[in-house]
Amino acid sequence: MTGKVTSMRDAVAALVRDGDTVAIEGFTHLIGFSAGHEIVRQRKRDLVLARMTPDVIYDQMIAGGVARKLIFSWLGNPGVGGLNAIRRRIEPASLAGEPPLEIEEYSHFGMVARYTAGATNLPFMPLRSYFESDLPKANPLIRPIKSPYSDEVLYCVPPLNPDVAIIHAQRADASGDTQIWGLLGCQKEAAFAADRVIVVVEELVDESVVRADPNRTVIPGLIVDAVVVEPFGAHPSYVQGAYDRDNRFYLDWDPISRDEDKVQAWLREWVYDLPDRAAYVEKLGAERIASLRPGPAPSGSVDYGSYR
Amino acid sequence: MTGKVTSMRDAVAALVRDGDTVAIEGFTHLIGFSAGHEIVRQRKRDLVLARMTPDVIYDQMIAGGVARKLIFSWLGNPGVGGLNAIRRRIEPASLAGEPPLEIEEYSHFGMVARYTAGATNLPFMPLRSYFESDLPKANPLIRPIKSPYSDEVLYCVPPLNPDVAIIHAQRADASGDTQIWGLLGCQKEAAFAADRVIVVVEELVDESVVRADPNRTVIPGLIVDAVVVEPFGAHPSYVQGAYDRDNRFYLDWDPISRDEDKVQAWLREWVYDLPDRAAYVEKLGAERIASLRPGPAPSGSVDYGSYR
Amino acid sequence: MSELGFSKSEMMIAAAARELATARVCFVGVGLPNIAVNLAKRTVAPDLEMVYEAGVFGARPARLPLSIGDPTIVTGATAVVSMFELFGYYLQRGLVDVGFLGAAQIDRFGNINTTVIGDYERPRTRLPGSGGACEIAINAREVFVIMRQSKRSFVDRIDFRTSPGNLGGAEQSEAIRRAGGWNGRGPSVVVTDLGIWHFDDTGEMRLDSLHPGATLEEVRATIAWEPKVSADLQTTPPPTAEELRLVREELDPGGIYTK
Amino acid sequence: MSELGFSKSEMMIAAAARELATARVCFVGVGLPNIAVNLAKRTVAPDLEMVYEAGVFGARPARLPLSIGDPTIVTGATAVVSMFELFGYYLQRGLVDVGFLGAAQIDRFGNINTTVIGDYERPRTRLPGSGGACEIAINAREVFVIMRQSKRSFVDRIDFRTSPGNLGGAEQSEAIRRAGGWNGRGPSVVVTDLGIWHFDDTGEMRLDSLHPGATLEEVRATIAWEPKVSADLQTTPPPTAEELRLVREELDPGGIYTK
Repeated sequence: MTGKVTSMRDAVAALVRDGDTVAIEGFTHLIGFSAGHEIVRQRKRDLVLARMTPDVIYDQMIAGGVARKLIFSWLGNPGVGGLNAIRRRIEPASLAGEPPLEIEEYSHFGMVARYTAGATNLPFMPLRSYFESDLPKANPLIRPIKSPYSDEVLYCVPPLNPDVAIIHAQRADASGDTQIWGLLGCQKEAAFAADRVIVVVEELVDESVVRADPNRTVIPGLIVDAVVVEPFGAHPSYVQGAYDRDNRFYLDWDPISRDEDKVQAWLREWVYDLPDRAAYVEKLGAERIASLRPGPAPSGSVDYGSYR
Repeated sequence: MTGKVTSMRDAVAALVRDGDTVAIEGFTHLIGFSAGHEIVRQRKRDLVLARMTPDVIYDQMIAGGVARKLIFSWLGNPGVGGLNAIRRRIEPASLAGEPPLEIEEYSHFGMVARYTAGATNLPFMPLRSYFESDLPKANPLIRPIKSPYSDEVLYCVPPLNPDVAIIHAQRADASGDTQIWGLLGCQKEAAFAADRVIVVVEELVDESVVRADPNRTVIPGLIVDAVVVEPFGAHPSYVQGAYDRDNRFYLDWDPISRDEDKVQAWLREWVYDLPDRAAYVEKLGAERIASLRPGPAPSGSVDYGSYR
Repeated sequence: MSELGFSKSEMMIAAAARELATARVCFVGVGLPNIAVNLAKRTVAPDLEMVYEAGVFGARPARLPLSIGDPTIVTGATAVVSMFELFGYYLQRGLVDVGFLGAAQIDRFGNINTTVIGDYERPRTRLPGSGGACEIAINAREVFVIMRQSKRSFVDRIDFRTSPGNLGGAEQSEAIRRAGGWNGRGPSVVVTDLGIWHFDDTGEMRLDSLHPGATLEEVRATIAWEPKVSADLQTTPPPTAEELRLVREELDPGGIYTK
Repeated sequence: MSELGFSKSEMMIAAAARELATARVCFVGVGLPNIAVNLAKRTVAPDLEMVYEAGVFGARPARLPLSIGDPTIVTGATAVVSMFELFGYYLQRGLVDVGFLGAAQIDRFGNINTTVIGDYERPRTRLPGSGGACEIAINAREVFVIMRQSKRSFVDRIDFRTSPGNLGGAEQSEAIRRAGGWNGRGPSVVVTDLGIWHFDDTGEMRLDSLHPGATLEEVRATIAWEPKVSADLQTTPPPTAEELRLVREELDPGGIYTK
């Protein structure tokens, strides 16, 4: 059962290239922190980072200097405040002569529609948003389109086809057939839109586990290039059924992120000076991890029937 | 646990009106035969019947005189041959002076795209099909559309918003929260596109069963008007995990359907002269039904976690 | 905490929750809307269906969700779907009665800015941006806003229109919304730390209720234009003991929203 | 059954299955394609991923599916998805190597009719229509066709172009496919009850192999134009004992496809 299974180090080294457009998706749930840290650790450069909600992971990556551009729809530390390392790269008052981070901004549905256009190989996707908003002025890629059936005009967005999509999930088999439950965000769309896909999972399972419940499969191995097995790789975000969001981490990040020196010290301590996710989890400590375990809530089993 | 639960007779009487556009969807799986028969039994008239694959159920309904028009993408008795009752209403040689059945024809993806446009309240949905095909000539609602990002021209289809969608499913709770596994077809899209929704289920379950696995929910009670509990309501089609396709029925239909008198005799025996689905199932016989039971193939259970 | 036995934020949250008494399906925004809607679900609107943009319909959170993507909104929910479906099949299809939003800046017509303070290209303060707010403002049948008043937030002219409200007034807004086939009729209430504002026939917000302890002077001092005040100005009933218990013990024991 | 120990249909199915030896992802059409692809999966292409338009990727049917939506294609599959995703994310995205189709009429350039015989408005025979064939012909990387030869099916001019093949010839087809951004290069093989046809540089089909027992006279008698025949015409190797066993015992014990 080796198949596409590899280490995070090898997956990122082989599949993420300087200058790539990289989408680490997962809407509050299943955020690929361990992959983001490995990209920082390998000092990738000039990436275009796409993500609906950049979250703390992109604050850390952009502080780590990997990105030249950000494509997004909501820029915040959810429930806490701003993403201060990113803001320092956008607000002229704090730029100190450095070139600003280039940004390309949508609404949530706009980003989802971009991935959906990418996944379905369409040159545009129409949506009922942006009317009378200043967003189309700020982003000329948001364009009007007229219906061929009436005089109605709505807006559309172009496809987003990342070079690499990185998706964290509960489980996959060695071929990369991947299952997710709980919030699905836009991971399926991002993965199908991408040229290369890295799947990071809490658990590697036999293909019989996946094939016992094919409606649960979100990403087929067909489009997966590497499977990385890294339990707790989504910390401090969460994995439905496995661990809770580590809210203390999000709160702690706020004062750290307000001070560039503290951010760089944090990156040294938790990224550069650690070899991999296993070391991060060990450093985090068993007690902290145990505190994030939820109680059980089983889905129950359904019967697909054997037809011979 | 009454909620929206009602009989098929009351559901069809209240929610299906003469002249309505009715979509009974379910791609080979979960075909709403019992609903179709009740529509024939109540002698509804002038319906516009929409369905990707009209199948034997629409052959029967159109023979029953309920429809003036058919919207579809594949017209056949799958694995057997043609739909002869419908063909007699289309081919001039067999019309005998009667007005032909009006038809509006797409490809599969075109029909799916129509429902998707309807479900998302979009005035059109673009797709990469119909290039160099005669279908756009046969159906002027299939129209070219130019991308706002290049000179590329593709095709699009308009939304399909049925007055009523009828969906057969494995289970629902009394509010109409409905779960399906196995083939999903375009039922979710058809239901969200419709103004009124009737859900027919093999099993009525407590809402706790649905809420234990929210990723399995295909249709929320929010859009459901009536829940009808009719085990074996999809016979002779099948329900994943519950019963197999009754292939003998599909084969037997072919010679019946070639003779209008035989078709009308069949409708009398199996539809008009029976009060409801329970009587149909009884008439079918326990032995035939037992022969369609599959062996077990459990999905297994996943853990959503309890977060308090 | 004031002498009244409750804080301004507690009053604001309770008043906002009560506005949802007749709503059926509510799209829950991040921050203050989240706690207000969860309070409504536990008080005036037990049958309220909560929609979270993360992809949840019919959430039954066992605790206050820490963010709008908390695992507690998934466990026990009616349905969990992709965000394409949530925004397409639920919001854009017109199934959402109320979109509940926060804002950094609002103008008298309820137009909202959550994008930047200052110029877009060279912002003084970069805010989170739209998230789902732009499409919620257009597609929810009506929009509720909850935010604290200040001269920096209740402004004569917002720096960036992230989400349309009543545009330049009711007449223009109604014409554009009708012609464009929008699902939404626009904003209907703004609940602040000082009072409750509804929108009058001209599409401008009007103070209809003043919270206990708040004064018209305070209202005028925290708003950049001369506000309309109802001839029949009410006093908001103070938070009930049960509302306060729920906020303090169940929904926000850490006092994050109510400090 | 002929004196050869196998029927024309068995030879056709075995020959079609062998064409899939190097394919990775195959979109399985209704009817003859279904049995041919399932035979390939059990013989020359065990790693073949079968895609069914009903919404299945990576099917592992335990029996020959009775239709392309049989429950046996679901149980044990890799993934079951909505038809929007199947057609959008798999086919239109360009992930399907081979689309395997049947046809009622075909012309020398591989254009296909499955809609009507006669005039569309007043058809002599109403056929099933496109189903997914139109988009498969456009979006699958290449298209395989399996059908029996007759003067009524191999026609000079098809009555309705349901699914585009090489249009008016290779040059035109390549130009239009490139300009339109089609995923597909068009048809590459037609397997019949008499032989195997590939498409030459002009985009016209050419007989490259004749099945055992079939003659060129038979071929010419069942085709409406003067066919191109390879200078290096082969004889198709007969079905192996294992192919015949699989077809007769596992895939079509009722002889529905092979009668």
